Amino acid sequence: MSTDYRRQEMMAIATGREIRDGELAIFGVGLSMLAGYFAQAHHAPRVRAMTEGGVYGATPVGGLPWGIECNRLAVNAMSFTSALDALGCLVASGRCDVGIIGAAQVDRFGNVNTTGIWDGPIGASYRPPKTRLTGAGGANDIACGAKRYLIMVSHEPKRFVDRVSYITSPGYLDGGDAREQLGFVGSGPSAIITTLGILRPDPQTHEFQLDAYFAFSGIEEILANTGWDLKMAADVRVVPEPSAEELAALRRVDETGMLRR
Amino acid sequence: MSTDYRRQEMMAIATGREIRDGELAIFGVGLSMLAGYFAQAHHAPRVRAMTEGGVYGATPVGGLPWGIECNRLAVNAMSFTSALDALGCLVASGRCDVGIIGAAQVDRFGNVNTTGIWDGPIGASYRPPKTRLTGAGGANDIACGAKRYLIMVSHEPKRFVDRVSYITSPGYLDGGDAREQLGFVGSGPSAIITTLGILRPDPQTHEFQLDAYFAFSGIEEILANTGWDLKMAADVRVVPEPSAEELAALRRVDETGMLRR
Amino acid sequence: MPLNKLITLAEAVRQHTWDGMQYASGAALPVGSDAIAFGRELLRQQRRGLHAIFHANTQQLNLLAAAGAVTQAECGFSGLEGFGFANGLRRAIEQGKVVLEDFSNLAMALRLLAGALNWPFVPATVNIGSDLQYRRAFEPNVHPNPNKIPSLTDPFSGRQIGAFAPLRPDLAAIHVTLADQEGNAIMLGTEWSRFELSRAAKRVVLLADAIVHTDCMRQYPNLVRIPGIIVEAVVYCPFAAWPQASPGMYDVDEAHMKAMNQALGSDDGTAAYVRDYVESYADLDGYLDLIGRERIAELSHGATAFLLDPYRRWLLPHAEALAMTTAARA
Amino acid sequence: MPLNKLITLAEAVRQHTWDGMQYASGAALPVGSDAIAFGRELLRQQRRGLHAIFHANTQQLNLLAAAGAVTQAECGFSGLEGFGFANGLRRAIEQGKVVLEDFSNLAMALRLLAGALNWPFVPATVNIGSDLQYRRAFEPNVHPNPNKIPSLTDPFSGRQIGAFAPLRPDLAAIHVTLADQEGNAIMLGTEWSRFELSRAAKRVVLLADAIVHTDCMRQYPNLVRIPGIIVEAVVYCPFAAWPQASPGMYDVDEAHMKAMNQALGSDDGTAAYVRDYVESYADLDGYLDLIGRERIAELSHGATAFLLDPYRRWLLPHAEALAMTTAARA
Repeated sequence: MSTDYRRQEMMAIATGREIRDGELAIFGVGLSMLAGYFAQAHHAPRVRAMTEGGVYGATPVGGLPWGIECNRLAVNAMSFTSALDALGCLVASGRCDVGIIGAAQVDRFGNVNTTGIWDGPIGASYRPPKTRLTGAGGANDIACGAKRYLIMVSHEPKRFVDRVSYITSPGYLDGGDAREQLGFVGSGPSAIITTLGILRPDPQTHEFQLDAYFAFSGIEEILANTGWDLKMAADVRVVPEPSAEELAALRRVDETGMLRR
Repeated sequence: MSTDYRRQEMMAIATGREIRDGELAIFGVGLSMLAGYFAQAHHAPRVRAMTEGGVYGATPVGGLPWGIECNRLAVNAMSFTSALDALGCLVASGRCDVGIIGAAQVDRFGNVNTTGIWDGPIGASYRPPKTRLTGAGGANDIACGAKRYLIMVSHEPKRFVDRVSYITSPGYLDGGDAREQLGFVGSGPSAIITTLGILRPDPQTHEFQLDAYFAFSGIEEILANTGWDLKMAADVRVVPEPSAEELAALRRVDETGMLRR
Repeated sequence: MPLNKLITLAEAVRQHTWDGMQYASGAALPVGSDAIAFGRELLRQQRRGLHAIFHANTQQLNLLAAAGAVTQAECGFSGLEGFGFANGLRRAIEQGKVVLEDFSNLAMALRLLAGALNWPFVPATVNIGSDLQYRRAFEPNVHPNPNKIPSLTDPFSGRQIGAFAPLRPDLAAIHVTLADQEGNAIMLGTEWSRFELSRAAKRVVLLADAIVHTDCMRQYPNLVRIPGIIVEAVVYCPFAAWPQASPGMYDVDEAHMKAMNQALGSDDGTAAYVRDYVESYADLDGYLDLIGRERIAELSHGATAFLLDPYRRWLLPHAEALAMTTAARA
Repeated sequence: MPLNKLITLAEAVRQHTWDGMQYASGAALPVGSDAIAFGRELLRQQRRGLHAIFHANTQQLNLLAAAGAVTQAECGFSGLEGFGFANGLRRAIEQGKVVLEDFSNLAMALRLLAGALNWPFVPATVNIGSDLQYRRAFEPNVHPNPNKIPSLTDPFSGRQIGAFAPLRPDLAAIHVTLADQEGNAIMLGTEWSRFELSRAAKRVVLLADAIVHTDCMRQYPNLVRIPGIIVEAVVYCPFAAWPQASPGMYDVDEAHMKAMNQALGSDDGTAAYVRDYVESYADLDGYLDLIGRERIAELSHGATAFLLDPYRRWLLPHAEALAMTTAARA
């Protein structure tokens, strides 16, 4: 075990542990790309990594890419196609095994808001948000189509809300079979990985509950930072700390030290 | 005027005369390609020629191509894309100005059969044809989508029938506004060019009538070779014979002499 | 270490095909790229009852139909372009041995696109209003048929259009010009619908005229329209499309195109063709001997050969590509 | 004689744009290829009231929104990826100056595909069930909104899915790496949705980082994903995507990306940016001087430069490309 690591590094490693070797996986820019390429560098050497721009077979060089078409990623791609191919033929089709998305807000049913922050509910009439965010990007497509997906989010009360004000990317919607009724090919978010721990959905109600917490955190801290009455799984456990190998692999990927700032 | 030419050459030249410079035009393999490239070689140097395979900017070399992906056509293309692009984005979209298709059978409303020949009508239950033909290919797509299209067909009674037994590519269907009601983006066949003359549709009834005959033919021969009571246009005329320039251009294109056999 | 997906043609057919499957190929053109060698191997291993999905007919479908391996087929064009009618397919249809469902060429491309995108249907603005819509060979007793290309209302305009059913074949055997051992592939010449097919099929096996080093793909990633991540296996098979053409690689073999189609015009001719050109070789080198080394040289030096020039430095020599195939089997 | 479609950027904007038009660009990515130089010229010629169709936001939309040229926008992503929020677009939305209609990135690609195919709608299996479907900024008083992504019944399964409306912008200004004088174009790096956009738009103007001889296209026809037959005009514009990246050509200008976005975060900053980086140059050479010759050299020698190697022999020298542009205007 290494104890000299940052919270964001633990989050990235915990996320990367969810990725299995050989899977077809889609990563966004930033944290999710670091988590994904950590998995490739550590335990999933044959993960089939793609971006929503249709960049296949690339491994970032020279630091975290600024974007999907950043030359740090374009430099060693084996194939460039298109958004229609990547998000359509490979993700919305149900072919992609796992995606990773971020969130400005997430709620008890794993619904994600990345569109905007309003003062209170939007109401009957749509109005501009007080704070405009980045919109859906490919996250909605991943949320609808990927066999499962992971949500990475900083664990703060303002982000963990009872009900997001705008559902950008559907989790389990109102819970229960609400998602199933829409007939999405993807089965929904399998975990929310935060800066404090890991939440997973109850198989029936699809409400997210605390599954595990990081060694530096604890149930109380997590409850204090969650904006709904978070339930506990039957066997809440401590997430194993990063091994030296894991940390070394992550830091090779995060060569510009984004997670260590 | 040159009088030393074959009937098929006259047909190709008459067809080529229908193609205007600068048009986006789709040609099939065989006669229609010869007619189209004759137009390019003679009076339409900037015709934008394409095939249904998505071969753009190519001019056949070494003789008539055996097919759309024949190396005689692939040898100097400027762009290769796909059937979806050529037939979908450029033809079915309504973007293509003119197409040329062939026919095994054509009827008084310009409906084309290239699927099969049955003994009598097919009947209520579909059954295999006595003679199986080549199917729709891209002709149905051209017939639905091209702004206008030309039908090239040998003028024989068995081919000019009152009603085709199978509509592979829609002309004006039952005539009148039958085609319009289906909402096709393309406006239908503008001419049937045969080995004997040229038929054009009446603007109201959309029944094809004799517009002009070739110098070596005549109204009687055409009537004798048409399987319906062919009507005459108000001013049936003689099609001008090929000029020396036209014939020279056609023979440069038809370098393997397909039309002179 | 990169994955090595190279297997022999015989192994590919053994692993990835079965009687009665939906088998797709020919997502190229009647005279162009198609994985015809795969069809020969299907016959060698006596696959039967195939439901063939060919965007357009090719000599492969012509042969499979003539030899009785296909019972159902769907395609957009059933001829051989400049080589005339496809005698094998034609006879099988006329004799009722193959039931052919007719669509147009765009319809087939759209149906593959819909399969690729996993749509329940794809909008049809073509094929409607003709007997392509009203006549359904797979459901012959319903006329006019409302199930083949059903009507549907555009929710924006209220206008009626049609809907095509998606295609999701069990297997696609796709001819490509160049592939690396991981299944990254470059096609020279029109894609026709090979891109859509590679995404629509449940499994993809590539037949590559040549194997190249992966560096070639990294130099030309925009040409790699089929990435290895969606490919099950790669077969090194020079002249995989023979007697059809592979732009940049070889010209159409006009004499064999004609002789083959003539042979497929009769049962005896078909039997002789199968004996002489399907069952007669033991392995890849035997197949190339059958084509004839002189003919191979001649067909390889056509006017499009310059299209291959940029990639020649990465081509693996024949022996090396064969050795990699052996290595992968071990 | 080949057509010469080369015109200056100023001429392209004069001929092909007008106030209130549906203007599309950015069919690339926030940090990648986009015809940003065209947006600068739109501001120089004071176009207003634009309805912007950007698959994803770019610095171009960020700038146009900040400068008040856009009143409506549709896009799938409104940020700047690794560079954070797009301050100009963000402020304009928050202040109600730009009404942004939200879709996902796949939705935008599908809507362009539908425009390209001239479909009345395109099937939606994404965006349904979320506020992307229920909230419509262009029709704010209807909730839940049934008109943005209406429901429709699959005629095969009876299952409910959604429908997106097609996009057919009046003009697309598309960044490409290489073009010839006829408008045949090669893109290096992901197409994102430039292929679909080039078919969906009513007019297409290319901004090419370099002009090549047509022989280059004939050597690599499979790379020519935008053929000249659908292109109105070609503008020779090195660093057309600056400060964003053009794979093979130049890296992202990190310092300018940050400075530009920071400037667009305030009205004063925007005014200063427009003064210094939009209105300050007289012609193409002035634009390149503004970027800075040293910075150009530095950005041009990035790790992806090898991607351009195969095409270098056909690149027209700067003076020659400029001369051809002049010739075309005469």
